[in-house]
Amino acid sequence: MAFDNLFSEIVFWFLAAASVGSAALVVRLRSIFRAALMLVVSFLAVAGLFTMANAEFLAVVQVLVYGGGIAVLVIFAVMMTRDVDQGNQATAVQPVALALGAALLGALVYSVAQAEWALLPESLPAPLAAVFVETPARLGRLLLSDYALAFEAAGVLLLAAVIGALSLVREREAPEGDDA
Amino acid sequence: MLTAIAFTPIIGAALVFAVRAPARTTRLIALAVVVAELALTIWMYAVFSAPQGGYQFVQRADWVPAAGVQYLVGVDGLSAPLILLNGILGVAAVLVSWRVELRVREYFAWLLLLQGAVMGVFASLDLILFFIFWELELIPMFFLISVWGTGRRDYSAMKFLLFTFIGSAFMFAAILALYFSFPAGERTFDMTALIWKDMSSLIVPTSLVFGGFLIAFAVKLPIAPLHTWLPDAHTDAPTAVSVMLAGVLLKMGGYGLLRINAGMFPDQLAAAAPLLAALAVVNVLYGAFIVLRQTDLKRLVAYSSVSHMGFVVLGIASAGAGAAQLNGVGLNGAALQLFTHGTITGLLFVVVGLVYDRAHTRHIPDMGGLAGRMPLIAAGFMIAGLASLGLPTTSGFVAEIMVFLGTFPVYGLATALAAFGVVLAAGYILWTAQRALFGPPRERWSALPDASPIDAAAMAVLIVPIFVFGVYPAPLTDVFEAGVAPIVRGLGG
Amino acid sequence: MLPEAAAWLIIGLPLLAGLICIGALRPWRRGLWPLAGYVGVAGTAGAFALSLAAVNGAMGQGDAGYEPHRWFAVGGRDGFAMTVGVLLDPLSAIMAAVVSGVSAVVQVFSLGYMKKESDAENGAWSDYPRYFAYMSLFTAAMLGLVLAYNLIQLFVFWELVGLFSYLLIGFWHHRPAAAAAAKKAFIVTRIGDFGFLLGILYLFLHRGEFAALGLNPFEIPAILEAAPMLGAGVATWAALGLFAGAAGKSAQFPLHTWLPDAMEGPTPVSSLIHAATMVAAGVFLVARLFGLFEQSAAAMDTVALIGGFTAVFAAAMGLAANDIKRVLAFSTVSQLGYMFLALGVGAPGVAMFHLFNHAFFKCLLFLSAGSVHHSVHTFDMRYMGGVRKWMPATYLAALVGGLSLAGIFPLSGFWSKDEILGAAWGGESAAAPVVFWLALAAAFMTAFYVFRLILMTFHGEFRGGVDAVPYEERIPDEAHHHVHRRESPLVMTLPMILLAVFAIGSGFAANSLVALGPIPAHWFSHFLHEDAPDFSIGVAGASTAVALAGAALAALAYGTRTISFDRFGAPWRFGGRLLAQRFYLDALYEDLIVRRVLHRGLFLASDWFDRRIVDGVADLAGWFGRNGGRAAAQLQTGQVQVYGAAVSMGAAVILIFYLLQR
Amino acid sequence: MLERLLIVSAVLFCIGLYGVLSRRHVIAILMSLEIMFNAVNVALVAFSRYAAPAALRFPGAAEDAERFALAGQTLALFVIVVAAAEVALGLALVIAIARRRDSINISDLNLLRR
Amino acid sequence: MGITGRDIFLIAPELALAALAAAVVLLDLAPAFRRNERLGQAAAIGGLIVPVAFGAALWVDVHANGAQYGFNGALVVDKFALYVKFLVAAAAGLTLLASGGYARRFRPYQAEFAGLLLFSASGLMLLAAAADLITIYVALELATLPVVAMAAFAKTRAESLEAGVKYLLLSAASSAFLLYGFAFLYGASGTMQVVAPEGGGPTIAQALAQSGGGAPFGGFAVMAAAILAVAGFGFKLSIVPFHMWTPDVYEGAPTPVGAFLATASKAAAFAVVLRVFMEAFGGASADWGGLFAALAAVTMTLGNLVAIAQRNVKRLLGYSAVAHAGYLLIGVAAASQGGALGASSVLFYLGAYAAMTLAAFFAAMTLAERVGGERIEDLAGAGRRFPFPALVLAVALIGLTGIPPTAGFMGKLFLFNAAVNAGLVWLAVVGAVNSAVSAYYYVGVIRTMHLRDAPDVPPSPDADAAPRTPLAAKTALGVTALAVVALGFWPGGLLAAARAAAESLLR
Repeated sequence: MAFDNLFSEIVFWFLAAASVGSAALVVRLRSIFRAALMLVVSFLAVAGLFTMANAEFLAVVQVLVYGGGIAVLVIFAVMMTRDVDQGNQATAVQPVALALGAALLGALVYSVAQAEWALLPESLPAPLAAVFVETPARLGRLLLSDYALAFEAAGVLLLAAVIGALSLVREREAPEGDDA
Repeated sequence: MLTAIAFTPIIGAALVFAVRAPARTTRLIALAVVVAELALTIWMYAVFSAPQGGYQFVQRADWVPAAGVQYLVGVDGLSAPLILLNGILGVAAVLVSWRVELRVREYFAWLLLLQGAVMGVFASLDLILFFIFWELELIPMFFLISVWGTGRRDYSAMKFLLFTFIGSAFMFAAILALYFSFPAGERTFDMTALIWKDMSSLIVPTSLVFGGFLIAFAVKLPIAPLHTWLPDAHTDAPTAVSVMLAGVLLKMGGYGLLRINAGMFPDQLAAAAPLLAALAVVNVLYGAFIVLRQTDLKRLVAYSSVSHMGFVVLGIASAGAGAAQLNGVGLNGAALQLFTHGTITGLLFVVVGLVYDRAHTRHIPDMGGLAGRMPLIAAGFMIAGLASLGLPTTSGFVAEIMVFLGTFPVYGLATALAAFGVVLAAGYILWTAQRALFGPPRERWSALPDASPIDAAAMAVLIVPIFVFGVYPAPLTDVFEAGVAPIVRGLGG
Repeated sequence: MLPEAAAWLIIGLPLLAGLICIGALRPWRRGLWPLAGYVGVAGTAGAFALSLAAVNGAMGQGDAGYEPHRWFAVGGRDGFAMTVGVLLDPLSAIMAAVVSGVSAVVQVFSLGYMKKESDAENGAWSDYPRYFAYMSLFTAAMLGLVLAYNLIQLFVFWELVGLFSYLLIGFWHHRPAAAAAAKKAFIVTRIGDFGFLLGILYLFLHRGEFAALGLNPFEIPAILEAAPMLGAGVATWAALGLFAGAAGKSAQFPLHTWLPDAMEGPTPVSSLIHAATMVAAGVFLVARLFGLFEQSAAAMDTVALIGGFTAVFAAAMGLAANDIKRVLAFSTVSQLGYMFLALGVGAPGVAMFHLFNHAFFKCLLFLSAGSVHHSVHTFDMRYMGGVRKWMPATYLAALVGGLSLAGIFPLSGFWSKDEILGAAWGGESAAAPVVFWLALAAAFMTAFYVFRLILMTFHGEFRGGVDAVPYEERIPDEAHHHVHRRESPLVMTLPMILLAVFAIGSGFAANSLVALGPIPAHWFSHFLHEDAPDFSIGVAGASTAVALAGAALAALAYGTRTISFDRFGAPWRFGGRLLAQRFYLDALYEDLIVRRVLHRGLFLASDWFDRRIVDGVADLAGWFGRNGGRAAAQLQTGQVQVYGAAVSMGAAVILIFYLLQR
Repeated sequence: MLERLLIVSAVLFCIGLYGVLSRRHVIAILMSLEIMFNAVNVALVAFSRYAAPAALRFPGAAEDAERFALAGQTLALFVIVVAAAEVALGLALVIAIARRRDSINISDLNLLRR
Repeated sequence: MGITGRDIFLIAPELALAALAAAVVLLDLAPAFRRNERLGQAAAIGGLIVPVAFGAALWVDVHANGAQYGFNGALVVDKFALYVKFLVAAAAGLTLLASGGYARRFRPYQAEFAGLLLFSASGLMLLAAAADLITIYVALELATLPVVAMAAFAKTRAESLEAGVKYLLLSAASSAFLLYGFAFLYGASGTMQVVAPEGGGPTIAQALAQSGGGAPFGGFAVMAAAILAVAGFGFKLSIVPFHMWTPDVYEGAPTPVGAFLATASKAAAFAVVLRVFMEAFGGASADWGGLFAALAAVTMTLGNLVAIAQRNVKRLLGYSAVAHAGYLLIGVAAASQGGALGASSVLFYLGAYAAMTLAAFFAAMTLAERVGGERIEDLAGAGRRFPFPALVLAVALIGLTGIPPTAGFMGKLFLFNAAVNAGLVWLAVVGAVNSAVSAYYYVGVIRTMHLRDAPDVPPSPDADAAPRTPLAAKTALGVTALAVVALGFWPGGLLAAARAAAESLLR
């Protein structure tokens, strides 16, 4: 198992570095187009991390929804805006943002380190033995039974969001009235 | 009956507002309402039995049972005269408003609402109800000053509102703290029950609860240095509002001090008495000093109110140590001072208002020689002024001497200093009379008419009690005595 | 003995008369206004008649023994019970008779004197009923004071007396000087009343001692009864407080400044109030409570010394005054000093006797002055002279009054002044010898200024009256009057004649050394249950000699003009100015203390403090409220990231706060 | 492993936050937000896998452990879905703004202030 | 376990509402509805009867049988949830009623506007009844995202779009915080279940009770969770310092959106905060009680102070909403001490506040349309020119100040009551003083309206050409104003309901 461990160590650090590094580039790059590309890289790296944590289904969803759908939407939107290369500049709030990010990071890391987590034993106990093997199926079952309500609600949410987005984007059919 | 007393003006207000009548009719309706109200209060006062004592005409109903709030009204010897006073001043206020031409309906509606709210304050025996009426009075006052006032009326109205409101914030917290200090079954806002409770261990230090009430009442009374809203409010308020403000609104503070601070917290009151005595002296003398610099007639009277309310505080301070043996002479004096000052300063403001109506100035140096032009008004001013300086045979004297007698054995020096305020009062009243009324008649005032019959009636309504109770105060003191006696018993007498 | 209801009527009749005048006659028909005078006179005369009956009834008896009535009470058992009642004993009976009698006479005089008011072009009769109303009400108040059973009752009437004095001094309220003088009178006496009040309060402080005896600490007989038990300490403070009130009302140093100014009122008012009655109230008060004063040697000495000093001090100011009424006013102050002096050396009966006599002759003098003024329309003696030529009756009246005042044998003034000097001579207190010499000095000055007055007014050449007064110095109302060389009408001279009779005879007749027909010897003293004073020929001789010396000096200076004080040069001028400026006391009080120290000092500072600091703090809080809000609103930049930063900062701060907490 | 993932998640979260607070471009901010949601998901997934489900601590409920263990992944799933909807709305807004104004710089969206 | 009919019954109000929302959007396609837009409004409002009726049926059911759980414990239907649902329905219905005229400017999308509002309302209803963190999150987003679109709905106005962007970005950011907090909570406890039926598996509180740590809140993970949740919920509650979007969005968004956000949204948010903190963080109540008390003091004070400086009525109402969030937090802080008083006072105040705020927004909306401006100065003289809406606004503002006899006074009475009962006397004092300060600006508006004279020239030429206020809007004005006064006189009924709801929360 030593090699396995070493390999997974390497893979983990690689994925972690990739996700964090590309995320950092997303928020630093001047070009919004490249930033969007980096975002996709970050998403993919995170999807890798998901796989390492036995969340394969989620990884797939991540790649499909984020890596595919969202990224395409983002890039589409980027195309609509002018000055793509220099568009992603920092605001005057940047130093404050940096300080705040650092402070919050410190506080969070400290909390994480200090907290006493109740960990699962290395060898999974009986009820969970199969869970992380056939995750997608079980997750799907859960979604349609225990979390059916949230599932339905999410559906309504998407419907509402679509209606909202359409109303915002579609041009008026009627002549403009007073908009005071 | 008390419900009728409290709600007659309020319903009257609605009536006045709702009936879209010409100004004259509106005035007459308002007058009818206040006269009916006065009749009700006189009837109540006549039926009230001083020897029987206690709370009478009590009406009790659950209101918000979940929160322990009741609709509980009743009067005792302390509140009955003040209700009478309010009835009297209501009539005077309407009469003196006869010349108001701006938004007449609204004006009288607010005025009547104000009277009703104050009635409610005096009639309530439930702390929350008391507080509700206490706050209810703010809005009419605000509008009356803000719309029908003069000068910096916006500023003054807002100042009045904020001072009172912030003061009552403390009272509100104190009321709640009081309520929750008792075990679940015994919680009540019922003042008649709270008087007999042991206040020694509350959820917050008892002195804080006491202090909460004290702050609210000190703002209202007012006690320096929380008084600065008063001169502004008075100066800029229309006449009738000044009358009501000086006449009954300030009295709410004194009433609260007596009813709650003295009635429910005798030990704290005794402990705070030296402080109160000191504040009283400051009020009396500091107020009088400032009066002597005023050139605005209303501002002058306003500061004189500050000075005179010092006597109320002084009387209450007599609760320190010696009150028990004195059987509450000082407290009685304080209560009496509330009543008498109400009529006297009410009259002063009526007169000042009449002068202003005619001369369109309140600047004293511009006046002079008015006595020759308007002898009735001048006579009214002199009566009010002399009563204000504590001239015997006016009710002002009786109250002041009782305060002095009651407090002197307890706080000799403070009383002596405060008594000097009477000399200062003579100074400012007579000096004002000299400057405003006397001297050679001026050309510019030569066309000014004297008081009309309506104006004279407004003055007479107030002059009568000043003299009646000045010459024969027993009907008043006996009733007050009935109200103060339980407080004195609470103080250990 | 008089029934109690009748005793109340002594107060009630003038009160009723006054109320009729002000309440019924004045507001209604003008035609009724002239009636006011008769109503007033009738009321007062009725009171006088009843007073005489009371004197008659009180003769040989003590207190009439009316029980007091409950007025109002507070605090039950040992709280505060206010009673009212009539205390009719010889002292109050005789005082009531004097007050009502003099008042009746003065009102009759006023029927004539005030007539000019009724003739005035504008306002017509309007002031006439007001005048008689005030006069009647004043009389009622004074009688109430005299007859009061209860100290607070006394205080009530005491204040009312002050009130009507105020109203009468300021009767011509359109004259600034009159309004100012009225105010001054009221306030200065009120300073004294402040002491009175403290005295009452101090007595109340010792209600325990009274309660132990079953007495009410406010009832005068009770106070007198308890006085011996109170001890000197209590008595001193109580007595001094009361004396402060008395000093204010009786214009004793240092509260005397109001009385000369009070001469701005109509002259009959001056004669009634500021000569005969009201100013004597202080004397009466001390006599009334003499039992209390007696308990304290310190209080007695204070009374004597203040009295003695005032007698000299005021007389000195009288030496240089040119206004006839002011001379008389200073004289009054001085004579009141005499009375206090007598009280202070333990002779209340003598003091009352002097009061009794003084009432007549001083009233007479004032009426004479009024009569003169009626003719020459000025009070400034420098513009008079030779008036006796057309006013013989007035001249005689003034002469009688003056001689009596100067203490010339055998006029009434002589007898009482002699008794005072005798009492001081024989007094045993430490102050007695001092005040004897003071009294003697005052007697000299009195004689001087009396003769100066008579000589300047009635003798020599007429110096023009009002017509000679520079226009700007005239009293505004009278600027257009002219001298009428005629005697006053009968309605005015008759009262003067009546008073003159008393001024001549009252001293000798009322307290004569020997029995005079129906009047027993030392009637007055015995009536007041006092021992007859010793008559010392030595003291009498000394006082007469001193008085004659003063008179002679005045005659030399103002009659024959053989000496002129101007020869004394600078010291004389300085002294003259000092006296004319009344020792600069008015300046000290009004300019320095009231105007500078108080009005422009303390009051200004208080007002400033209130506006700037107290109100400033309130406004500052408001300012902070508004601008604090405005400042906080500055964070609301509209930049969404600032808002986000706030959110993050909130989370981070709270988290770090709790992390640091553990 | 849990803490490592949590730290990665925290770093991602704070980077995202930094981006949200410091970027000018509305779309860049939306991207940063997505990084934050990703960070949340990393944490959820980590907890789901490595933290003991509550059911295990309560003997009676042990057979329910699966539901508890997968709750984190479920929530992560919904986060992704909702994020998609949010992005859709955000883009719609961007388009609407781009139609009306020249700039979609967040700094220029400051009509509403004070 | 699949979905049973019982589950459907329990979710019926939300379901009906969502269906209604969809129906409103779809019906708009029908020609009759296209011709007469009132029809759509009428359908939306009338349709509300169905969810309300279901809610009433559920109340009866719950009253008889106690709290009901559905969807395997994802949904809890108790009186607490139902109380909030009624409140949301009432607020949504009144908003629709009042905004019919206003929404006409969104032509031809006014049906979408109403639909979005109803979608959001269904999310809010679900939020109140959500029993686990997942449902809470989804419901929260379901409630939020339609509002984003609604805020930007006046898309011809840059302000409206800006409001939409601000609301979207900040709500997303705070969602991230909230989720991160949820993640930590899940990590610390191993479950997402906030409440559960008897034997329905361990809840967060039960799981946390087993572990215990040395840090505040009973452990670092829980602490981080709680604070991140406060930050996340703080956005919805608009408490300082998470409030800054509030005035901007209230000002920029169409007025009905502000009204809806301030009432329905706030009510549901407070409900969920109460449920999460009282249930999930129940073991650490002392810690979050103190935190909320401090936040309450800061929130009211800042809200009131900044409100003083405002010139725009809607913006002023935004800050007023912040200040009132502070007052409500007093009740939450008091609720930490146990007993039904705290929660019931919050619930009562939510009702009272909804009445007052709706009245204020509706009146401001009507007046703004008539006088042609939203600045406070524009309202000068409105009292004479438009007495009815001006009167309603005055009543509402007096109520918001807390002057008797209005709902606001009673609400504050109960809030401060709860605070004092919980030993937070100082907080009651701060609250009461803040009420006094708030008088400055509330009464200032009234004064401008009633006491100032109208400017001589109408500020906008089309002010008088503005359409007459529709009857529906007048009805909404009247109903809300009446409620403000009626609750001041007879608070008993609502208070009893609030108390029952609060007790069901505690069980």
